[in-house]
Amino acid sequence: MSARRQTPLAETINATLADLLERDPRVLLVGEDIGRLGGVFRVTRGLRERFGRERVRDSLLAESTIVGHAVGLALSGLVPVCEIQFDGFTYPAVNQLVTQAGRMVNRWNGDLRLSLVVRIPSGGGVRGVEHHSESNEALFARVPGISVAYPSSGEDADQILRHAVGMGSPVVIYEPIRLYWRRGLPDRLGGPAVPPTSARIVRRGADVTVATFGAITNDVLAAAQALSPSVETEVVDLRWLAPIDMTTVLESVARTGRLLVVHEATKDVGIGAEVAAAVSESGFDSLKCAIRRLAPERRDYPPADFERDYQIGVERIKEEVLEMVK
Amino acid sequence: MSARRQTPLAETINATLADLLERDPRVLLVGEDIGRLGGVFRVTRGLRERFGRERVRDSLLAESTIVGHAVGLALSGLVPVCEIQFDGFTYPAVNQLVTQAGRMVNRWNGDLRLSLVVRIPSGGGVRGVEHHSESNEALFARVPGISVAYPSSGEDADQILRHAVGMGSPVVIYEPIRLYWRRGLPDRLGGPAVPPTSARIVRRGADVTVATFGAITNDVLAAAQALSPSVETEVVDLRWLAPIDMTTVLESVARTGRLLVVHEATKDVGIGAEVAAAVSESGFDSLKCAIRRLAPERRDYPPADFERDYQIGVERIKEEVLEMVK
Amino acid sequence: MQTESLCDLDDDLRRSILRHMLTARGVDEEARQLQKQGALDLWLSCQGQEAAQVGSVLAVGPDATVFPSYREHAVALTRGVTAEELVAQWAGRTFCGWDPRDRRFFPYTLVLAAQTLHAVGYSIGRRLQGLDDFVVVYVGDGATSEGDMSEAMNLAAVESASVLFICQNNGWAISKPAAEQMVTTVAERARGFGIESALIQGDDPETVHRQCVRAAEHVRDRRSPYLIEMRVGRIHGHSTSDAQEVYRGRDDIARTAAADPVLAYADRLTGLDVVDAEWLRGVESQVRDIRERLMKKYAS
Amino acid sequence: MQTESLCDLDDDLRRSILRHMLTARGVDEEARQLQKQGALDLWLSCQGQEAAQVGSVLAVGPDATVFPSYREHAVALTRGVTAEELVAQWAGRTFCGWDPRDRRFFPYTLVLAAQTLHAVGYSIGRRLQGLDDFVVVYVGDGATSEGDMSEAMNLAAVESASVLFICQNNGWAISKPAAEQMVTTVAERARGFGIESALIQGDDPETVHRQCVRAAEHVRDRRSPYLIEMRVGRIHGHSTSDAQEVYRGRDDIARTAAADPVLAYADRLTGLDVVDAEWLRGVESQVRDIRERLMKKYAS
Ligand SMILES: Cc1ncc(C[n+]2csc(CCOP(=O)(O)OP(=O)(O)O)c2C)c(N)n1
Ligand SMILES: Cc1ncc(C[n+]2csc(CCOP(=O)(O)OP(=O)(O)O)c2C)c(N)n1
Ligand SMILES: [Mg+2]
Ligand SMILES: [Mg+2]
Repeated sequence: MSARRQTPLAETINATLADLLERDPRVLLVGEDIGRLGGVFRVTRGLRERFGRERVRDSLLAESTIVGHAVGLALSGLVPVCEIQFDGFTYPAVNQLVTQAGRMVNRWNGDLRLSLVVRIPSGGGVRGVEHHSESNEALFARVPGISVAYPSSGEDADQILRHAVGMGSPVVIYEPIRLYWRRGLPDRLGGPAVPPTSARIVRRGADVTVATFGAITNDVLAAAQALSPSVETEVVDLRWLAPIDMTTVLESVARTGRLLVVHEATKDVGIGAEVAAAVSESGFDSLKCAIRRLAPERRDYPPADFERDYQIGVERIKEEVLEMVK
Repeated sequence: MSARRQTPLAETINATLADLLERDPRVLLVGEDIGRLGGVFRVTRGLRERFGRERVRDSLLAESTIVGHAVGLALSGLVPVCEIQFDGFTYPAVNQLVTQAGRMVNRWNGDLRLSLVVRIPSGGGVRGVEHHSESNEALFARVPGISVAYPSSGEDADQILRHAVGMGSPVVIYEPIRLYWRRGLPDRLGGPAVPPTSARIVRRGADVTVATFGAITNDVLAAAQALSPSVETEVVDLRWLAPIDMTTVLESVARTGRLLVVHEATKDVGIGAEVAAAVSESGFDSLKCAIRRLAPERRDYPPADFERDYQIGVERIKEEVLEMVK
Repeated sequence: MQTESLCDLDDDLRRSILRHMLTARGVDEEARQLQKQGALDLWLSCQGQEAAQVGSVLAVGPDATVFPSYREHAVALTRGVTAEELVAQWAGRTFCGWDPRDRRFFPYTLVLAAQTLHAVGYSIGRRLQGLDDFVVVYVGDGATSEGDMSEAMNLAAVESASVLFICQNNGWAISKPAAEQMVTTVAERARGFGIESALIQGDDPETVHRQCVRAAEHVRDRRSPYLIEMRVGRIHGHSTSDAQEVYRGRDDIARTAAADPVLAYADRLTGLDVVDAEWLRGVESQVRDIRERLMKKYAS
Repeated sequence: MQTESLCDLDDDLRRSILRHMLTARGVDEEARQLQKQGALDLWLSCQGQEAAQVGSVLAVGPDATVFPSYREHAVALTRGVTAEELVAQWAGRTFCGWDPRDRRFFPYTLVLAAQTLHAVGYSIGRRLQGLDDFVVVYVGDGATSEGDMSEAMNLAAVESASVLFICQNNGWAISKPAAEQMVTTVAERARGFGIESALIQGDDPETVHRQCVRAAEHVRDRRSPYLIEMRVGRIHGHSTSDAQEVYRGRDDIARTAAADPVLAYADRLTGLDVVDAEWLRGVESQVRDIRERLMKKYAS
């Protein structure tokens, strides 16, 4: 596995947020402990000192308040970038996100720009206690008025954040916790995605397409590298989960004839279901074999001692790919 | 279209609830306006008079309270059957449902029965105002600790409710609003499903399998009837959306070789995605053509004047089936 | 509970208040008719709450941005939303029939209490931008049980946001009496969060106006929130789909109808010679025109 | 703020309180050690809150069902949860290491304030079944901002549920000072909902005990809720992942450490001759045994 010395994801996001605050006086950050402390993951550290407590706001301890009052901030013309402390604590904000933020532009008959970003640290693999290892991206992906992104690298996070603040409608961005401070991730193909809302082919290969996103993308890349050259895997990092760039996926499957979807959230009614369904509808004729999904079965994220059984590792990805080309 | 004079869905549910209250002193009903008023759809009418205000409880106007305190009621050994007034007002209760009710048994290391049912009137087609025509069943279907059902007939609602109160883990039951008081629905095949958690084949046919659920099941049956005998459609009413009885679906697809999934909620990351994905994984070899999903595209449920464009009607179902057998 | 004697409103203002109340009543009546004829899908009547609504919105002035709940028809009309714009939503044509920015009257929010947090956020956002940050948010008695309402009060208190909360306590949340929704008052609850408050009768528009002027001054001068709870009557059912006879005593319904604030105020101003029969006929004819336009647009 | 002079606790009870406090302190110290060594993933220290926790749980008696938040380690241990059972969760072995029914001490709830609604529902459910309905629920200062806490207070007030709310206000929600989380007190807020309440210092276990006995009597006799807010100190960071030096003044940290309630109470009882060096050595040795068993189970 090749590995450059990269800037860790958290640092990139920190720099991007700083730049956004610097360039646009309308941007402000809101979240629990993001100011004084710099966030529980230190993603926002130093920003309060630099931009002041009015723009880097330590919110009340209430997620409905965070998103609900951010809707008001956005209505007033500002561009709030909220942080939910952990994916598992998103639920108190669901009502404000789904029935309010996500519907506001429509409620205003389209005559409104509601620029509102919600950043959510997500995913497991770091021995978190209950609720601290969740992946609930599918929850919002099904909501029409909300765009959902899940970058897996600093470069992508930077591009997606910059795009999100200018979309004029709410965007939820999931950030993989276990990549925040990790260095030495596998190399990726190519530069930033064009357009910014598209998926990205991070590895070329002729035999199988693996669609994935988030931290696990690196495991998929590692598996692909290990299988090469006997099996050449094409890896699509979806990056955006709502709407999904199915064009890139379908083009890839048209070339390879095989599709595996891998993700960290449980399988049922997840993003993998959507990708598999869409390919089974529109890419059926190019399929050489059954589509597969590799994701945890329907059960709660377990206590840390059992998370290895729950998490999809490099080995299982390799096995699954090998099964498909057999 | 044949039509018997049936008992309307709302009356059946009312009778079932009465019987449950009658037989089991632990059962109690909780919800906004369900007592004095008998519910905004009159589903619970007469029950407060009969069983008293302690057992048919007009709750506070707060959905998190309804579900949150029902968790406590269930912990104390009671069997609360909650009502959320409309699907669109479920969101304030999502935190208590997903992070609490759905995880409690696991948190108690399995040493707990948490019998808790949440009934949610759902779906459109009745010229509802904003938020009153939603279908958010996919939201809970992805949550491991929560079972989700969506009966489309009185007989099924009765069977499902009786089963749900005894499951010892939380169940969300969606009830199709527009069927509450409708009579003269298309005939169905066979009797109650065995086991109670299974899907039900409500029409036999050799050419195409249509998997569906909820009010739209009747439209699918109407379409199937209209297409017969030139095309014979097998109709699977899923009834349970989490977990889904894929065995019944796969067996049907094994016979017909074709799958169409139809539902009322928007298509993206919906139940149709799960069914399509599962068949594209496990039923690939029996497929004669691409799977199709027929469901509204990614957009908010519109104002009433536009709901006809949004809703999937009998005509579109017929067209879709015809496309598949072409 | 605070009430005061009539003293400080000039007659032009009084006539204006009555005219807006009569207009709202007329539009509400017409909307109920239209609903009966099937031209509207639903209507939530504001009858009985006109004094509270007209008195409060005139008191806060045209610059305050208003975040309504969904029953503030008299507020809307007073702010210049036309009757046609107002009912468009209930005819299933749109989610909001008027220009929210233009009227500084934001869209109705049907998910209870959600707008309270928007209102506080909006005020904070305006203040951060150095703009006028005075905001008014309406909420019902039942909606105050939702967590969002408490969160909004706490946020407003902590941020010292320039928000005037107006709770119209009409005694009912559909079929649930306010007395079973809470054991104190919303006004007391506000003080628990550190928000000054008043509980007043909402049936006399002048009392309402006076109290709201004072409350608005408090908010503007101290740049801190205030809550006014107004006791009002709900003359009709919760909505046109609701048969309140099922759960509400005949006497209570009759008493509420008899205490009609619109009739009472018309009588009062007539008795005081502030208006006369001719003036009333003039307003009546204006209202008739409005109703006719409304009917023409929707009944066809 | 109410405090009282020492008068009514007998010496056995005092020694019992001190023993539980010392035990909790020892287990907490050991857990911190284990976390440093990598045997635990995380630990949320309760140091500084032992007086509040031991005093309150002894006051309410063994029959009251307790719904904790996640920092009530001293409550847990006093209720008979073993040290090994207590830390199992933080070692990633389970979501709850003890038998919740057996100890009438329910699992920790990590989603803030969610347990407040469970507690009220549980009490209502017990009452409906004619069973003892006295319930105690613990919540932190920060968690009171969540809508669920307000909803639970309103529900408890409306249902007159037999729930004793105990808010341990340790001045911080991770890095957010309580003074920026609210402008009043939780006790005042409770009264706004119609719940009687008291604000007390939580550093003296006898004051805590006395107030909680009284509060429990109120709940049991009147069958209505009560809220006690206790001011306590948080000696360490929010958790072992938290470096409180980043956001908290040195002086404040030092002052809190100096006001250690465990040391203070040990000194006091020594000064009063309620305990002596031998007694203290006895407890020390018991605590050492507990720590050793804990270490053996987890460090291996
Ligand atoms: C979150 C939510 N839950 C339930 C409803 C259904 N509902 C609409 S109005 C209403 C009663 C509201 O009562 P109140 O706040 O007193 O206002 P009023 O209608 O009396 O003006 C209910 C339960 C809703 N709109 N939103
Ligand atoms: C709903 C929710 N949001 C955020 C968090 C993350 N979180 C855990 S503890 C904490 C601070 C809690 O402060 P407080 O209630 O005062 O309790 P303390 O930790 O001081 O005992 C936060 C923000 C959470 N656990 N749940
Ligand atoms: Mg009301
Ligand atoms: Mg605290």
